[in-house]
Amino acid sequence: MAILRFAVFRFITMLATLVVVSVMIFAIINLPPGDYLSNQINELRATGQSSGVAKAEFLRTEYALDRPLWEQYLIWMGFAPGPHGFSGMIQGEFGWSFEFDRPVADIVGGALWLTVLVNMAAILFVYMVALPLGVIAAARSKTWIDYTSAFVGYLGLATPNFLLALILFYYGNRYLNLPIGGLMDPKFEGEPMSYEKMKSVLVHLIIPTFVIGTSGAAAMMQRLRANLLDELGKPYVETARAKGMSETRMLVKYPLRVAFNPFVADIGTLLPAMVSGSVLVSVVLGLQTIGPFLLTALKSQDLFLSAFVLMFVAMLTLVGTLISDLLLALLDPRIRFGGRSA
Amino acid sequence: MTTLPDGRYIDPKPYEPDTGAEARHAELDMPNWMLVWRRFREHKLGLISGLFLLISYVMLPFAGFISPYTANERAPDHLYASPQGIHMFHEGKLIGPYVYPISAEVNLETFSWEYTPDYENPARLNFFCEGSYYKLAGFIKTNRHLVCAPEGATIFLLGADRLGRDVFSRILYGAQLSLTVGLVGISVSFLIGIVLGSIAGYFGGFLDWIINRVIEILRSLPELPLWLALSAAVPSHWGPVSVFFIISIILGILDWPGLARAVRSKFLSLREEEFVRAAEMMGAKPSRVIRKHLLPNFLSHLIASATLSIPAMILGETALSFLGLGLRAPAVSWGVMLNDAQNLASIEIYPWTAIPMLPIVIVVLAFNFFGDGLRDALDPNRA
Amino acid sequence: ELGESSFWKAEVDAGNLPPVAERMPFAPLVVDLEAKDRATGKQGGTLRTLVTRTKDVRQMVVYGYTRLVGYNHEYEIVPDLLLALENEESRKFTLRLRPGHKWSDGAPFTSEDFRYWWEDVANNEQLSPSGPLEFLRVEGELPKVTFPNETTVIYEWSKPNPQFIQELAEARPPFIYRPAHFLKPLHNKYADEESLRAALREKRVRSWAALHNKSDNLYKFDNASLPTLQPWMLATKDGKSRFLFVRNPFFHRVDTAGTQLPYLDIVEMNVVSGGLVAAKANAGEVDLQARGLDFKDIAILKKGEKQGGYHTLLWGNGTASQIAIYLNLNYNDEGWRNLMRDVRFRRALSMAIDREIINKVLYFGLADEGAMTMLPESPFFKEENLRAWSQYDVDAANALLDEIGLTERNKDGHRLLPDGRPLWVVVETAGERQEVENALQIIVDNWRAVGVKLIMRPLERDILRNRVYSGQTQAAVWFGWDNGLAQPFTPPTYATPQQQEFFAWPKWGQYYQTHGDAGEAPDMPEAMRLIELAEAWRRSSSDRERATIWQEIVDIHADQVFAIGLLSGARQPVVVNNDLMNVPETGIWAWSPGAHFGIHRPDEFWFDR
Amino acid sequence: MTALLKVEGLTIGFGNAAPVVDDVSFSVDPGETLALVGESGSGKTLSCRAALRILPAVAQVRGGAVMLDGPDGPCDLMGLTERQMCYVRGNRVSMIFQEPMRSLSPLHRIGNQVIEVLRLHGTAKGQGARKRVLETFERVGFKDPERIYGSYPFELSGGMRQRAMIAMAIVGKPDLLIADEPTTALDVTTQAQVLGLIKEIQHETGMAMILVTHDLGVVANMADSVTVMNRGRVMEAGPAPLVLGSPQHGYTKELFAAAPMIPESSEQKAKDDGRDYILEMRNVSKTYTLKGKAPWHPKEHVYAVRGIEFGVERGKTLAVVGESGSGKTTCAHMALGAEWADPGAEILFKPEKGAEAVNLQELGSADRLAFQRKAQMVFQDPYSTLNPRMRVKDALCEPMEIHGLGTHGERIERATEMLRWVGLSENMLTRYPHAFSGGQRQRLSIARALMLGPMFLVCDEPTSALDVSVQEQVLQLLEEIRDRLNLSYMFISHDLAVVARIADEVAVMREGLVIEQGPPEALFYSPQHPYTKALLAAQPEPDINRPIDLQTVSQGAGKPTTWPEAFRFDDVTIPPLLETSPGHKVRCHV
Ligand SMILES: Nc1ncnc2c1ncn2[C@@H]1O[C@H](COP(=O)(O)OP(=O)(O)OP(=O)(O)O)[C@@H](O)[C@H]1O
Ligand SMILES: Nc1ncnc2c1ncn2[C@@H]1O[C@H](COP(=O)(O)OP(=O)(O)OP(=O)(O)O)[C@@H](O)[C@H]1O
Ligand SMILES: [Mg+2]
Ligand SMILES: [Mg+2]
Ligand code: NI
Repeated sequence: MAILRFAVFRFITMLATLVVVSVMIFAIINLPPGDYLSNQINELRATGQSSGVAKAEFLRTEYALDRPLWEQYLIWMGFAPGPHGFSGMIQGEFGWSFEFDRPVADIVGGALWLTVLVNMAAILFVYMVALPLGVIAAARSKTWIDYTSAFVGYLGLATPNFLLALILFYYGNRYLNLPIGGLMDPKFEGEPMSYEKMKSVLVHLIIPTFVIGTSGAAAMMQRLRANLLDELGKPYVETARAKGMSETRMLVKYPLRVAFNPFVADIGTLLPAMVSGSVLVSVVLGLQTIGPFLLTALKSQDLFLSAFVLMFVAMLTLVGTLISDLLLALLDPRIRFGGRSA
Repeated sequence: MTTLPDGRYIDPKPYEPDTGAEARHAELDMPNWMLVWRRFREHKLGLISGLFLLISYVMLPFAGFISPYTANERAPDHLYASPQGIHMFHEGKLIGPYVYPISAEVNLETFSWEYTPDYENPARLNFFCEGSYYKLAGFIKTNRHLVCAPEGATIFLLGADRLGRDVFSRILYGAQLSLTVGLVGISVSFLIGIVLGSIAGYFGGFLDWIINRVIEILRSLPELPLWLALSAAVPSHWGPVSVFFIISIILGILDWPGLARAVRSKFLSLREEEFVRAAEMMGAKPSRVIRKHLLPNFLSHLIASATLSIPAMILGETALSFLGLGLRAPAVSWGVMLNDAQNLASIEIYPWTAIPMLPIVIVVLAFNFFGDGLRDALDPNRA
Repeated sequence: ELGESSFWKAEVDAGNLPPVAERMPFAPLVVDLEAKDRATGKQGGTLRTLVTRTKDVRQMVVYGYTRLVGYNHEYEIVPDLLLALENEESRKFTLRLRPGHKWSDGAPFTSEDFRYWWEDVANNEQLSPSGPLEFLRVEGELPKVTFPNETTVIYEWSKPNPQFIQELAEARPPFIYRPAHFLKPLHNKYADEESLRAALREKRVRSWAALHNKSDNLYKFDNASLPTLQPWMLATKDGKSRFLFVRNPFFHRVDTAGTQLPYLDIVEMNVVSGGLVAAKANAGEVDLQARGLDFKDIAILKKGEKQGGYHTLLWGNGTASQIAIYLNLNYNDEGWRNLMRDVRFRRALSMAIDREIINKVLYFGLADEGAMTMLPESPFFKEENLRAWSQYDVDAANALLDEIGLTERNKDGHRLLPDGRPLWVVVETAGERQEVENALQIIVDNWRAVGVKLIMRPLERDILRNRVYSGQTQAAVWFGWDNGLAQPFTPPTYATPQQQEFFAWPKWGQYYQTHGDAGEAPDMPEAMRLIELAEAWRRSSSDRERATIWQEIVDIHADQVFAIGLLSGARQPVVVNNDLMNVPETGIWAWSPGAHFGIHRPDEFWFDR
Repeated sequence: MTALLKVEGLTIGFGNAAPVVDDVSFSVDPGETLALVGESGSGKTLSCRAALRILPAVAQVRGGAVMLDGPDGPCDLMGLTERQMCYVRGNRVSMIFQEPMRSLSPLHRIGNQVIEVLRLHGTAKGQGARKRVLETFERVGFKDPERIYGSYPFELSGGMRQRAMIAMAIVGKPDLLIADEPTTALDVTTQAQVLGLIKEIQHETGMAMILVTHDLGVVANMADSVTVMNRGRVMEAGPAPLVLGSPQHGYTKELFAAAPMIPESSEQKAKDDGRDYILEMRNVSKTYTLKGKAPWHPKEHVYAVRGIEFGVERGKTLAVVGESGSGKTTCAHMALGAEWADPGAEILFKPEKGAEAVNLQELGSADRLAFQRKAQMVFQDPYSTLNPRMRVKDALCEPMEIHGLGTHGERIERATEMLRWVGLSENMLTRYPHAFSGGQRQRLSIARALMLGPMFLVCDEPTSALDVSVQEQVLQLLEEIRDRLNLSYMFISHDLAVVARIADEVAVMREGLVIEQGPPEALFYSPQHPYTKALLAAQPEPDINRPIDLQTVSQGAGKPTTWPEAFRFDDVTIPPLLETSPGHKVRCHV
């Protein structure tokens, strides 16, 4: 009961926070001087392509960019009507991307599922590598397996992602015939899903997953190991042993759950952190995820596109923290979110 | 074994009711840190790592002295020079440490620099010699180097980069920034993260609610556009180091929520422990409970997190330089050097330009093992 | 005796397409390949190439380079789509179309398409809020445009408009024609309201103007159903990272053997991230590639040649200077501005640069060291302009600086401004090119020798521009003139204070561009002289006259060092599949003039397999 | 008959110090019960753990063998692989740990942790297993097995956790049960019930048992043979009648002599009328809402304490006895303001005679600090109340640090003194809490409570884990400082002999209610309430010749609803507490 009420309360707070965040996002995007269309016009002129200028000017009025900032915000969020009845975010109208000259929804639509795919793969990789390795490193601390996994992990951490990607691409292509960049063989683009396409996507995912995942996996593994080592001395672990549980099974059932607490706290930010954290990686690896769109949009101040992507990430974060709080309460029954002396 | 006829056993030793007090251990009057240090000493890897880090940090002010060149000294005739070995014996004769002079030739077939050592004229290294001027420990201007290239030859232990700068010397100089400035960010983020996380987790309720909202808002606020905005806003006459300093502080300020949430959630659970309740019943103030009871029980996680943040901070700038915010010349850091190496040619043709990866890995491993040793020394249940 | 392409044969046999003879104009453009020292080829094959952004599909319009008139490989403008263009004193231009010429969907290409653009697009307030394009105005005056018959269009002004022809041959041309048959159903003047509304709903746009604009992308080239005149037409709908272009069955060029161009059936364009172009090229995954490749990639490209089955050509470069430092003559700080306006200061800084080392470091010494001026291929090139104030001479530089009065120095050895501030020049860059960074690094050392401290500051490209335009930037690094191959008919606007895009005089440029609404009026005699010259060029009616004007402009630049150029003629690596024929061994990689590959007519490239 | 488990020459040590278990041998036959008794800290627990090979990682087994008889003859457990050990543990040999709170995982439901034993060894599956667990719960004396099944450890009282541990150990019907002080936290009737159950199982399955205990009464009632340990060595070993009947070894004699007993005759203590309460509880109730149920289930409440009214007199001892889970600890916590009582309660503390009484329910922070200086608590579960990351030194000094008393040196001085008082060596100051035996930790807890020199002390089962001689020492200490410093105690215990010895007034609790209250002489010699009577009857005596009938006493007084009309109560109707004779109150209908 309490948890249900708590969930409802948290949900309402979340919506309020979202509005606050939207204001800040809008403000931050507009922080750098200039706007997309004037930049665009500058760029066209600078490269001697003045014949494109007319169209850029057309868009300015079409999307209310000539109005004051607060008005633009209200229009964007859908609190105020825009020109030609533009209805705004809250009605599912995400605006127009100047950069790509298409509705935002069209652009992000496809990228969204790829983003989810790549990040899911990375998260899966992180968990699949970090969980067992962390447990093993804790159970067999100070053995070669502990040291090797630490070394490899830190090697991954200490190599800039782009360099790592380049190295992997170059040698992967050379010796394993792995593809360079992209998320699927271009010939499958736009094709319906098929076995071949699936295969192609999987093969293309290997290196990006590795590149995005290594740092996360190494980090999680080491922290998990430290937390587990703390728990290992606790008497309840001995009770479990006395029951005749095997070491790994025992580790997984008892201390892992306690050691998991700090990670659950972060589960909420895992997805959004990967989305925004993998922006640069996606850019350099040429993944058609939402990240590169965000970066180009931000650089060119493509207002609606960047605002939408950022709102999306913000939303993920908020939903994520909500989930993580609920999970926390489930994970550890002692946790109350109430005050100190209630 | 003494067994009585009725089958029972009796200890043969004479029984004295109470032996009285034992001699007082010396340990008893040692401060806690001494006890910890004694246990830490047993963790060999941790000890070695700690020593290594100590030496590294002590060396920082003397980087200029140890390195044969200064950070931005260019050898125009030795672009992309390959690493040179130091030899002792020439044609079977011991002539002390020397190098073979190398000369460059551009190969317009492959479009790369090729170097041929001159095996005829071994050039002995000079020690405690005069080279270019640098500032020892940041203020003493001198030109004395531990070792410099002999006349007419060069000494590129780890090769030279595109501009003909010595990679080895640059790594040493780079350590000055990479090992210090980046850590400022970590400290900031840990400080804020721990304080706010503790408050939220320990007090719960309204404070928790407020801090959580702040965290949420901060986390959902995009960093990328902030950086972009920032790169326009930083005053242009600021030196690269101060820009980077500010950036890493901001990086730290933005980075704390993750840690704060971890601390908070752990404390939400820890504060329900009996020993916390006991401390409270003794009248311990919240700050004390947090410091003495909660934090030590989360220390392992914190130590691990801290060691893990270090590579992130050192490399953070490479990501930032994509946005025009990273460190930049003439400042030298490992991130800057790696940034220069981010292309295929560096990997395939001039692999030594990517060498700065090694010090990062080594330092990070050292921090990790050091942290592990510390964790171990603080662990009451340690084996 | 035109041969049917195997690519379209099935369609022709099925009756969906007319045979090739009926598809070509009555008077096709016959290309004499032998005369150009090229081999006559055969049709077929798929050419793979890479771009780095989705919106780069437009590169196919650039590479296709089918214009009303276009540059030939000798940088002369010749008719292309047009059968002929008659020019009367640069005032009256008669455009003659090829009878029987058709759009890629088979609809005839006639003067109606020109009329539609002029009357219903360029002069429609909703579609073009600011009216027809700037280049069509001569001192505010719009041309009289007439369409005497199906194949004739006449543009006429009372005063000369010398840039008209050249503009039509640009890499991004002003398409002064539109597929009227295709766009009319979207125009509120022609379409009935009912169907227009339905289309709006379907395309999810709010106004007919937006819909029209969206569909009308001759340059963006992202609409597969929009008819085109280019050699290849887009065949991928809603592509994201892979685009296929197939041969235009109605293309108007043909070789002397009677084979309709283009030779290549398909061009496959893949979008990859910028950092991976070299890796992919190295792996042999492209057939023709220059975009995304840099001089520093040459080593790695050369290395992969054998395995990848390609060779790497080194072309020249069309920018007047690979790297140029612009001291902002409109800098907001008065003390500094005055100093930078002193020509001796600019000359001194230029002379203090050791260009030889930079050349060696960046380009293996293969580029041309020297100030920013026209390239040797341009008629306005002069050896002495290249040399002017660009010989490394520390003493002379020091002497000049002393002469200005910058004799005081602080304890670091840096000179002091008259107001006591140290002489720190903050040079802002777009932070995109490592070359710039490396070069600046060397210049830091060079300038230190003359007591000037250089501080480098990388920024985002747009941020840099905005800062420069508002006078906040002290000095900036950019390329030199984009067009280092000026011809007499090239408008000199970019070389005179008429554009803010030349970073030395952003505010003067704004002043001109906004007709005095923003910016500042030029107040340096040399700048004013440049403006005069630009005006004179506009008014002049003969190429000879224009040539002398151009020459004077170039000479003034050389003397005044408005931009401190470092190097020119850097090599552009071009990766070419070993089987791909007719790609010139040497060439110039330039956006304008030349449209990158366009000037070399990629429709004439073919696979010898 | 071959011994089921035979320990021979076991020697265990830490670091390079002298061994703490020195050449210990004992053996137990199938179906037999071996009692391990001895001084607190003498190595009983370590010897038992060694048998299962779950020693602390730092402990070194320096010698000895542990032979377990199996179908294919005896084998040395020391030589088995971990995997083989997994089969032995929990299945053939199971163990009840001494500290029940810490030994249960805080994050898993009790039922889950117990049923696991069956699942692990494939003894029972699915609903069958669940049924068996519930059954065992019932047999160890849980009134509401379903509730316990779904509870988390922190929701149970100390005795309940201990019973959960017991259930976990016996549910799998092992060949050998090692029970390390299995009944320390249990009231005597529950204790009788549990011991009876174990005997029953021994009967059914021939289970052998090693019973570690300090309670000689329990030994007398349960053991077939006895091994007495002191300072790591076996002092005396042999059949129970012999060892108990005529101890030979000096230590054994001393030990048995120290066993407390309810004095045979009543000596009236003087009564003064004007009662000066240092702490008074009026109308104090506490209701818990259970966690762990799915959100859509109706909330479940536990009425831990219901309308308590009593007071602790200045300089006197109020003893609280009662059934396990009857709310004693909750009461104690509320008495120290560590837990909020339900609204309407008044808990009044009067620091000085005649001073203004303060209500703990509404205390400002400064007042609270002052109160906390004067009132201290000895916790029931000392292990979990000691911060595992704090050395004993710091833990002991902490109260003084908090209140800013003394210099560092003085604090250490006092800490050493306290340690000596409770019979520990000062060298233990640098250890961490986990490196102590159960009894030692309990003494640490006492020492810590005394550090500030409080005037009011709540002792929640302070001596439950202590052997009788140490217990005697501690009780003496408590009495001495009470008399010297006019201290007041609220003393919770299940050991009626201890209570009889120390208390000035006794309150008997059952299901959150005080059912009888009065001076010990009145209570012990003329108990009125059926439950009190049952309690007294169930007190085991350390005399092998006077065994109690576990069967009958474990029935206790039965459910309140089955009591005679006058005392009967249920959730709705509760009889009032009536004063039957001066100072003696009984909850009954008139
Ligand atoms: N980890 C440890 N490090 C050092 N000494 C330890 C450790 N664990 C136990 N000891 C010591 O070993 C001795 C034996 O402990 P053990 O737990 O076996 O005692 P016990 O007989 O069970 O006592 P109790 O009746 O108090 O529970 C004690 O003196 C204790 O201080
Ligand atoms: N945090 C809690 N949440 C829910 N129920 C609780 C909680 N703490 C105690 N209880 C319940 O309150 C009742 C009284 O518990 P308490 O600890 O006071 O018993 P006790 O008299 O000390 O028993 P014991 O002698 O076994 O220690 C028990 O039924 C217990 O399950
Ligand atoms: Mg014990
Ligand atoms: Mg209790
Ligand atoms: Ni007892």
